[in-house]
Amino acid sequence: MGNPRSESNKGDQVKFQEELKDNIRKALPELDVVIGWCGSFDPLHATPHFMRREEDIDKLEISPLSVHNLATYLPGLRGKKVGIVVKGCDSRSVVELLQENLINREDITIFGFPCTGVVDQSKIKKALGGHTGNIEFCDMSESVIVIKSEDKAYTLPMAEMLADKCSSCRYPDAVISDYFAGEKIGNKGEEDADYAAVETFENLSVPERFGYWLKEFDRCIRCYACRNACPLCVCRDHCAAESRDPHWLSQENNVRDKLMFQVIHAYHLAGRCTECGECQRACPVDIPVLMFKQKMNKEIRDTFQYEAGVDPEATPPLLSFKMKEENITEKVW
Amino acid sequence: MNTSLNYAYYPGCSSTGTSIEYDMSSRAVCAALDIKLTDVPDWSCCGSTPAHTVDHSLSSALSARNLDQVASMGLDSCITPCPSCLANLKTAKHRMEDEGFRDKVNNLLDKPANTKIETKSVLQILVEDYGIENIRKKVVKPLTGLVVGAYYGCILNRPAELMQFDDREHPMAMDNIMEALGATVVPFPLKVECCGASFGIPRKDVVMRLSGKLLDTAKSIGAMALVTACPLCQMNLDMRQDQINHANGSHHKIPIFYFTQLLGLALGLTEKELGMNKLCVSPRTLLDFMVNEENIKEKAA
Amino acid sequence: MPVLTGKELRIVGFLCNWCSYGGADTAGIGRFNQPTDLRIIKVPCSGRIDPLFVVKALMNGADGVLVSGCHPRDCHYAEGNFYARRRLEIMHNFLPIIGYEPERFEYTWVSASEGQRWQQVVTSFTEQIHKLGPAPKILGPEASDTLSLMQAAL
Amino acid sequence: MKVGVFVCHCGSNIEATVDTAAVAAAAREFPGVVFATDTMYTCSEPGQDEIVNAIKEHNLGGIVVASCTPRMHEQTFRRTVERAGLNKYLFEMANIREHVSWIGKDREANTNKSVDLVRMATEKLLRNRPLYSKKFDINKRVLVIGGGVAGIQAALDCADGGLEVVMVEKTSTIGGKMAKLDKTFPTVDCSSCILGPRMVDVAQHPNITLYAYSEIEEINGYVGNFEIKVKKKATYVNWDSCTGCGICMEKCPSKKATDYFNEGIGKTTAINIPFPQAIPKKAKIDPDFCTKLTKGKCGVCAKVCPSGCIDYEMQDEFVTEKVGAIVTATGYDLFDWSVYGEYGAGRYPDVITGLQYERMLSASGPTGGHIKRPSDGKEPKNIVFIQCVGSRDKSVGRPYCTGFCCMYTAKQAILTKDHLPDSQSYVFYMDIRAVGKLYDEFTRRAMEEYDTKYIRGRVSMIYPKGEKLLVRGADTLMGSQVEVDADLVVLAVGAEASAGASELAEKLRISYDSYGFYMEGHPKLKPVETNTAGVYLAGACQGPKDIPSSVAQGSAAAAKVLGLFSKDQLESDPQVSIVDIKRCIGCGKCIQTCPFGAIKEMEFRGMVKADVIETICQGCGICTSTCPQGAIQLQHSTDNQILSEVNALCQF
Repeated sequence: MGNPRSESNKGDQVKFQEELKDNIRKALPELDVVIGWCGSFDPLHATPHFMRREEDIDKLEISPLSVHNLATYLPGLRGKKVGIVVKGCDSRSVVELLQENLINREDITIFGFPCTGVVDQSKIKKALGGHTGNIEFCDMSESVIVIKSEDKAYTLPMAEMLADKCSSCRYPDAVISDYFAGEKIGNKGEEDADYAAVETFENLSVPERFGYWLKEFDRCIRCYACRNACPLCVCRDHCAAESRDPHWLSQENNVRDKLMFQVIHAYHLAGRCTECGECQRACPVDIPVLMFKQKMNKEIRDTFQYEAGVDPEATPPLLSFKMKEENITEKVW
Repeated sequence: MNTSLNYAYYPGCSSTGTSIEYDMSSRAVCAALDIKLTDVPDWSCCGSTPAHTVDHSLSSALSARNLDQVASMGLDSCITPCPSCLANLKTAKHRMEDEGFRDKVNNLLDKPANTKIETKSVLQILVEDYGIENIRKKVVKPLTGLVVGAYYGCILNRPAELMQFDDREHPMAMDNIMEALGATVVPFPLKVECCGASFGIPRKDVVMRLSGKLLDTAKSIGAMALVTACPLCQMNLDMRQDQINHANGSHHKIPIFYFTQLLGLALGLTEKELGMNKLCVSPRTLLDFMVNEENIKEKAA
Repeated sequence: MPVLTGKELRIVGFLCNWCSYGGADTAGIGRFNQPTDLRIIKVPCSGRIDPLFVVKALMNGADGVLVSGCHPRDCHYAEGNFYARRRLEIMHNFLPIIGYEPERFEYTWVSASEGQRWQQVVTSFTEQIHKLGPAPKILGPEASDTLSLMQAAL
Repeated sequence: MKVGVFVCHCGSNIEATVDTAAVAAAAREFPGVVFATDTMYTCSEPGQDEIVNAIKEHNLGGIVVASCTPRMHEQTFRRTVERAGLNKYLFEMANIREHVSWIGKDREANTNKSVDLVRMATEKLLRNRPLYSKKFDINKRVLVIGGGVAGIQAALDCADGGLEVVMVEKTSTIGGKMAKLDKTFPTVDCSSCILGPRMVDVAQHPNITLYAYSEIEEINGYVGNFEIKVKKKATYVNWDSCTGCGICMEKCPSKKATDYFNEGIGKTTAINIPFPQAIPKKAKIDPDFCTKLTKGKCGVCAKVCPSGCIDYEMQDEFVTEKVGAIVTATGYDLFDWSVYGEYGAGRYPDVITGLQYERMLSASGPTGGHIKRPSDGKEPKNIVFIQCVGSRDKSVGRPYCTGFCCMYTAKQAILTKDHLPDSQSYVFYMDIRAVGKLYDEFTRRAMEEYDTKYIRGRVSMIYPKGEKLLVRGADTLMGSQVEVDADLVVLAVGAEASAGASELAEKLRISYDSYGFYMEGHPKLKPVETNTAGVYLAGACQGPKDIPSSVAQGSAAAAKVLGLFSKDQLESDPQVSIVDIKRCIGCGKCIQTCPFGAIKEMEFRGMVKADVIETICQGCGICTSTCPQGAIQLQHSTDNQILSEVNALCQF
């Protein structure tokens, strides 16, 4: 994890959580709803929490289980006065939605807090031997997660259970907020982006890379959870994946169309994706679909020195141009 | 100014004979300007001898061998006073860009030819690397009163694509140097004309006609002397001046200097170091005249 | 028709109507011989070319894709090729992650008067694709169909 | 849709390297195709009739013709299918001539490729929809850019035809290059005597608005409705009150200004009227040389001007004009001959250009019609003309023939003898290109009656020899070297596109070749049209031309404009984008990227949606490739149509 937690951190967490609740209490009378997280069906999971009344606020829980990017709900609530609790990464999605005029700034109240990372449930599941039924107890400190499941106790190192995006997180604090509870950790810019994983993968041979994806996508069930979880897949019911006009993809069960869809997804997110990782988190068969988007972002950064989700006023690079492109060297024949 | 100019030096075969004064003065001038020259070890003929009309690969192999010698010195560039050598060294490098030709050359060599070494003329590095303004600063004995024309000959900067130096029709490198040395430079209209050197042996009459025209023109524009940068040009105009006069019924007595000789003079080097005594048309009167002019000027000041 | 085995590979070209399609015509009028692999799809402007068409072509079995538009500043629609340049460049650089050599896809600019340039572009691009050889083809519903073939090829 | 396919032999143009019968046979197997045949000349009348008959007989819903490029005959065949009662967009072409039969001789590969192209066209056709044009009003005014002889001709013809004309000229007078000429070939009649009255007509014509000393800043819009922003450059003289009396010129103390009109032969005053017959006859100040403007001192002209029209504070001014068509007549400029080191690269004052010589010959020129050496003002005796300077010379990047230099050199040789009977002219030439009525006879006269010595060969060197110039060249007919002691050397410098031609082309959205000359719509059949509707070409901007050709093209362009404006309304191209309102999510990315502002936001049941303004949309399709969900589709090039083409090609 990129942001070392001190032992006093847990106390802080309680403190900023109270501060956050106070903030929401102050703002709620003016709002239709505030979205946060609360406990779920078992102690190891959280769930999105829609707060409409004052008493709902008490149930708000911020923890490494607050994995969901709640910005995904915003376009659907357009026209309502909405409050939203955001991690640093979630806030970048809000910025993107604002940039694309898909939500109105005056309708949105943003509650930020210093995020120290969220867990990757797939990693925990793996550590628990592949099944996560009957979780009886879960407690988290800065360094470990203690889980009791079916009479067995597990003590897992937190650092190893964090989502990959958190270990290389550059935006722990919300980049845009109306209220910020707690102390800011400090954000870093696009030049610090770490694409080591992409680069390692690109060092594989051409057939290795191609074969890798064929194998990975072989188990894709075309459920489109990746798309539905994506806060920037704003086409919703009109996704090119399921349309006949334009007819980009067939509805057949073939690996070609599965792969093609991921390229479409990555390209449609070019210059927009904030790498919140929801697509990969949502994938029920654990296909590493985030890599395509990371590669796209790497190219966008290298070519245009641009990063999505930082400035609501910016124009995304593929919707603009320069007469002379400094970083594009065209082929000479 | 680059304070550490350091070059491999390829003298070429004329420097040991007909143009020994060019070699002497080039070395002397470079020493006086703190330009370090290191002779290419065990250098041999560049191949611009009749070889190049008979066998291109042999001619280029000769050049390639010398370029390899330069590489063995750990240097990546080499200079030579002689335009003919320069042209052949450059031509060899250019021809060897073709893979088939390079293979032919490599067959004649003991090891694969080096194709990276850059070559330049002494004139070019003085103008481009050392700089005329820096030369101007070093002048101790200006060439006061000397009216001179600069004659470049036909191969010093042509073909332009190959030689990559100065203007192919209107070079000014030597004109500018002479001006910096305090001489009065008269534009020499025939500065890139042929002196007839390639016909030097079989058709002397051509040389008489072409070189004669150069001398006639020099006289008509009032040049007291010509400066050259080519051993062949210099030889035709200087050594053959008597023959030309004889053939054309003219009475020229125009000293033909290497530009390095006059440059050396202005830098304060001795006539002996510069090989002034090697010239066929004696420059004595002219040299004395310049000294005299300088004295008059100093007195007036 | 199936590609002529041993002779041709499948190369798809997307050409803008105003410059490059005209340039290809000019090359034809000038009888400038070219390899026969390329099949040209005419689009109004290079800005009309969704880079996903390129991927679609590759995934459907093309061995190479060539895009050509008007030279920068000469776009009939003023700005189309400027957008195209950004989008196609990004897609060009993206391709390796999927497992396509980026050289399978090039974009360039050829004006309606540049018949000779067109001939040169087609010739050297075709050579480039032949040097790479056929692209992997995705066959059948299951990955194993393709993978076993790839294995055999390796 | 039942599809019919016609595979054209084009005589032997296609048939020689494509088995058209086999292509037709293969096409019969394609889904949708119910009829396929090969025909000798599909574009001929019987060929077209065959299509019409097949449509009726087989009840065809769409046609594919595999023949030449659609740039050649798409319009032809669209009319054919329309004649048979189909919508003209239910037609596709497969280009098996320019893209197949003409570029390779391998019959097997060509046939194979042709089948692919026909399948592609068929697949696209199956997704074509009937499209219908909209009518829109047009503005029957025409803009003529450039006031040379071609522009003048176009403007006068249009104006006489009843159109309002706006003429924009870069310099302070119209007349162009022709106004600088002394005489014209082959009649040797006085140039300004024939051009002058035409210039006056422009000034006096009630239908013509002239903006001299002005440039095109910006062009927006489309055929029928262009909006032009004209920059009126500051002249520092109020032209409304300037009478052209010329007192300012007489009194101006700054007499060293570059005389552009006289091609730098001689100098002029900082405030000047370029020549006595200038139209408009108004003074302007050259700010580079006016000491009032450069140093703040002087002000003489303001003092002497009887109508008080000097304004040193004048700024550039912009005006907007609305027109429906544009004639471009920007002419040519001379090649920069200073790249020729062997001619002295400009070092020798007595080596001049033909146009400079022309000014010298002109009675109203700086020497009053006397031929004088620029160096010493002496009368020359031996005059050498060198042709093809910057023409037919690959080494300087000008491989084309300028075409009129042979003729003007002959004219100048003749005039030289008239001016200086004791003189001797020499002409170094490569070939004599005297194609035209009375042209060859004219060059013969120069040789035979005026004793001009024509030497076939190039000049290798010019160098000064005393006061003279020694010109050395080859006489390739004699196989010998020639040396001429010349007093004056006149270079027949070739033409290139006028300075700024490419920038203007970008504003007009028309194409130009690598030399900057504008591309005509078709080299044979559309010589004055461009590929941009409503923009026409006249004169040397399209390629070097002599006066008669320029005038002819000026008239031709005018005829095209008059033809275009003979209707009150034009039909819009229906190949525009449309928005599928259900799919649009109102993100506005298409609005952001449309270069024409053709998409606007609209409100639909409380939601924001995109909406295309059909008459503004130019059909580029940037919006379609921008919209992620494919909600905005360029008709006739929809995603599905292009995808079907991709699929047709990549199914094996």
